[in-house]
Amino acid sequence: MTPGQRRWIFLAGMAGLAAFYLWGLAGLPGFGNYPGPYGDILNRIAVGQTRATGVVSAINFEYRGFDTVGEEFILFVAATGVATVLRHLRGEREGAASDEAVGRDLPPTSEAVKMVALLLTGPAVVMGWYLAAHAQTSPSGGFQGGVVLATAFILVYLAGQYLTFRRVSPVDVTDAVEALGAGGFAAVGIAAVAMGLPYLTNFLPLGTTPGAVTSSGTIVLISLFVGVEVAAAFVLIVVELLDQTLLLREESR
Amino acid sequence: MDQLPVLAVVVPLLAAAAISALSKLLRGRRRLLDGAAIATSAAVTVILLVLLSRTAQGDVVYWFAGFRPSHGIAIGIDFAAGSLSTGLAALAALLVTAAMIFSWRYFEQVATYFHAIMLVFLAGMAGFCLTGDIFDLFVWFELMGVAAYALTAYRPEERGPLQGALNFAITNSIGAYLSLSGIAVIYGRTGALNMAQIGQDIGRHRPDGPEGLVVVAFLLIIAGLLIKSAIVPFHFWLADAHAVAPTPVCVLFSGVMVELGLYGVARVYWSMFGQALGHRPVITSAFVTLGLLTAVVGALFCFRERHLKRLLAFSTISHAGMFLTGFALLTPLGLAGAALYVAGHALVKASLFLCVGIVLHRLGSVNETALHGQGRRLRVTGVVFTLAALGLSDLPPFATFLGKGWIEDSASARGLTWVIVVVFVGASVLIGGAVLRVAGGVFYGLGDPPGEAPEMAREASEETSETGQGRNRTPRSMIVPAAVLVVAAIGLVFVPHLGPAVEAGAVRFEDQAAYNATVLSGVRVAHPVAIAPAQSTGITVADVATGAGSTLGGLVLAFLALYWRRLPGLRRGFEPGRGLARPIDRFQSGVVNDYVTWIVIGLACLGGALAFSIR
Amino acid sequence: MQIFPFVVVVWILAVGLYGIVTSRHLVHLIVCLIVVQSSTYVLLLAVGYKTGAVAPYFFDVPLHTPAVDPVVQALALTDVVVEAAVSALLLAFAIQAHKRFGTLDPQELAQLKG
Amino acid sequence: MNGSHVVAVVTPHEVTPGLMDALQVTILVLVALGATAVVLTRVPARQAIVLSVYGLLLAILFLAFQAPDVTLSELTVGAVALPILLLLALAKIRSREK
Repeated sequence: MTPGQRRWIFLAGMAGLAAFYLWGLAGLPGFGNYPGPYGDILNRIAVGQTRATGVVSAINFEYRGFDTVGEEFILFVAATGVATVLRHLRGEREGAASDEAVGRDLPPTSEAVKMVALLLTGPAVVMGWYLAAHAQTSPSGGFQGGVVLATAFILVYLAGQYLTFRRVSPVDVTDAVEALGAGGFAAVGIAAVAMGLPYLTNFLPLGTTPGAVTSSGTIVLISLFVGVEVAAAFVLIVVELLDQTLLLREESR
Repeated sequence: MDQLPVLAVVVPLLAAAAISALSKLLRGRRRLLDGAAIATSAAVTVILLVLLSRTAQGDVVYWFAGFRPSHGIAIGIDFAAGSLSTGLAALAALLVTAAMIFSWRYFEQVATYFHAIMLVFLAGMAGFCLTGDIFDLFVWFELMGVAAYALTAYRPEERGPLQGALNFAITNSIGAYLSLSGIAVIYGRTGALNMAQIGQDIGRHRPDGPEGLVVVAFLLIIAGLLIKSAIVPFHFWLADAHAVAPTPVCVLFSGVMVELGLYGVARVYWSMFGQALGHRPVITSAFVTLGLLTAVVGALFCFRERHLKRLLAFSTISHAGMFLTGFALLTPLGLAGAALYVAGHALVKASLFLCVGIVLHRLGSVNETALHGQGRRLRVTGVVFTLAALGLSDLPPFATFLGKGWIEDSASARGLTWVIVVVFVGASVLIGGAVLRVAGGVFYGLGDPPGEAPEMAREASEETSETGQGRNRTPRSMIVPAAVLVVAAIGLVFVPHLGPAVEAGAVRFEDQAAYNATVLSGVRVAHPVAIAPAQSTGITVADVATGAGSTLGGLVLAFLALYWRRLPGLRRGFEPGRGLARPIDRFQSGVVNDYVTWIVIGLACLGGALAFSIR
Repeated sequence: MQIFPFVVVVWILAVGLYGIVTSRHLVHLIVCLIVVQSSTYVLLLAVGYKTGAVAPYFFDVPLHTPAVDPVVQALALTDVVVEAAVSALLLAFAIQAHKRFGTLDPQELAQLKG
Repeated sequence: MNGSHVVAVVTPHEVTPGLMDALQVTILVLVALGATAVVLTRVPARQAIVLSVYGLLLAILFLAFQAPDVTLSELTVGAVALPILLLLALAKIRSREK
């Protein structure tokens, strides 16, 4: 197909598909009229059952926790895939001498950027950890916390502290940490199986006050593992994308 | 409490994480981790087989974190392991084990990542088979998909095209998002994610037929599954992905991943939409049409192909069409036939791919023309390949002939016997002709090298060995799995009480009321009700005749293809199948934009057909 | 207002697919895939919305306050992670394809295949 | 930065339903336009920035849909992490084009 033909064939098909899709959507109860029952029931019982005040986290880490196990491994396998694809690429490049000049003309990071980035690192770490540890109370959780935590590492890079970055996140350790984060979550579930309970049963004491930091049993634990996994996966992906540039910058110093 | 269903998914996940975490620590002892991965996958096979033996009396239902449904409303996620779903998961685990044993000597410098990703892939497939929750199904579907994309691009010494992996990932991701849209639509209507609960909700009798919303949700959800199962016109990615993926991975793509997509269609239909859509004749006619079209297109492309991996990939497309036809008959015997056919096909197709892997390992090529007569040294491989090729052309007593025979027998219930028999035999003759031509030409040097299609030659010669060059002997870890799988494909037919057991599983799979009761109320239904009268699962003369006839036709066709130029009185310039070159280039363009356009067109047509005939 | 959010959902899907079909650059195509996926978030959250209800957090509002559906939000969260993972993997493929062939145009890549 | 404060800002007790409707419609229109803009921006580096804005619009929409959790992850992923990944990938590609 030529691009022109393709465009018109697509538009014809898409018009049909869109009409079909809208015909189906018109059968919904209408915006603003969620019919229930699933969400309404959970809104009613979740706080009492899990002592978590954030129902979304209770669902992600407890009622539908098994979805989250799968989701963590999606991230795990994607990060592993990125690493294999790009590391292989790098292996090939090491022999190619002509490519070496590529990174030399990268502009050096300005002092101001370094300063701001360094100043932001601390808050980013604190906030990432806070978000991961407060899944049960507020709209947060391991996922968002993990991403914020990962940005802390990226900020270190922005600050030009490449050597620190290497020390903070050697790729090998990140690999292992990522695996531990994903595996740790699955293992928390297995612990319940070892006790003869169904997988992912919340076997830790729930505490008495809804919304307290130590409440909600395994929810916090799982959220922290998710945070670790997500942070490590993101750092891994970014490091793999950056690594070539970083190596070259180091050489040119 | 039966913990087996969850172990089948969590054990490979934990093993993958552990292997990945330990890989740097045990850098020097790679074999330890390889062995651990193979052991894990073998253990999962055993777990699933034990679970399979427990499903005869009804689905084994498992509620995560113990959140059982109350008053028919599920608040947690469940696994509902039935005979067919567990059997398919066990088949996946078996093939993963075989592929990993094969790759023991196959990759020279394989990192442990390969095994970690394979184990995650296995977990995704097992979770997809066992789950009873529609969103959970999507999660495992995506996990399976992402692992498959990563495996496709995994190729240490690859120099060939990479866009096969990109086309695969892009088309399948679009499919997954369409499925998710469908899930959101049906959730917005029912407020439920458990498949049994949704089925019960939308299945309540409505005098004026199903709502439009139900039809739309059904089509959107199966869109992703149809793309995964490579049904025409959503099939383009498959051959591209097979051409790039490492051979052990192709075993899984062709052997189970495509079939899992079809299993998903059947699962979604029989546990959610069956009652609501009322098993209308239009469902049968629409999906039988798609299935037969796919069978014909796949077989024609297969016969034309010279690139061995793509050739086998097109045969998979053709078979996927036949499996879809079996499901679309909406009879117990049709589904049972499709299930047995899937099992038999997976075993012989896996064996064929492993043999192609050996050829690539020893001879460094997958181009049929270049390989002509080169395989004579590979005597054992030649025998295994020929046996598997005969199995693929449905020779009795390979399990394939019986599975196909059941589907054909069952077609009488819908008055489609002739159409289906003709197309099935035709497709099998073409596929058998193609693989037997390869067997005769490559391994025994019969006839002349097939005519060269220049563009294919270029492509196939780019395919370099995934392993070191110039191997002098075939490692036992490569040929033994291939031989075992082929023997298993014969042995399957002789399993005692196989027919009644598979049909009972199919009856149970198709009894939506019993499924609902088992999942939502924990009731074990001893005697599920068959949707259509049960038919005999015995081996009839007709089954044997069509099976043997297909093989005979395939042999004749292979002979013609090999000796075409030596036959007197024929037009010299004419090559069989040459007329297909242009349509292949036109449609199988390798341009992902085209593929997505076809997806949209296909969905619009299918949607229009369903909308106008159901409402 | 009853159907308008769903019209937007279909629009986003259609625009995203249009972008994919007409794309001449793989990175652009991957971004269009992200747009296609974003239609699923909007759809999910739209079907779970209840007029006049609060977010499903009972930290500072009393229990039994009408709240919107938390389930779709949990699903959308999962969806966001999937998006990030798939996009990262696709970008890695694109980088490798560019390294091999020096182009990111799907049509040129297909021609290289032969 | 306790998230529950974020919730309080848009609880319907403080916003009249009509205003809420108007707010949602406005943002929906902006999101639709944003999606179109992302697709029609054919220069990838510029597109990464437009995608970031689109992520921001989606985040606001999710807030108006009473989904603070999703807002937060859309902000971190859609508006920040993904555009960064895109720019990194483009940098890597461009470094090779030179």
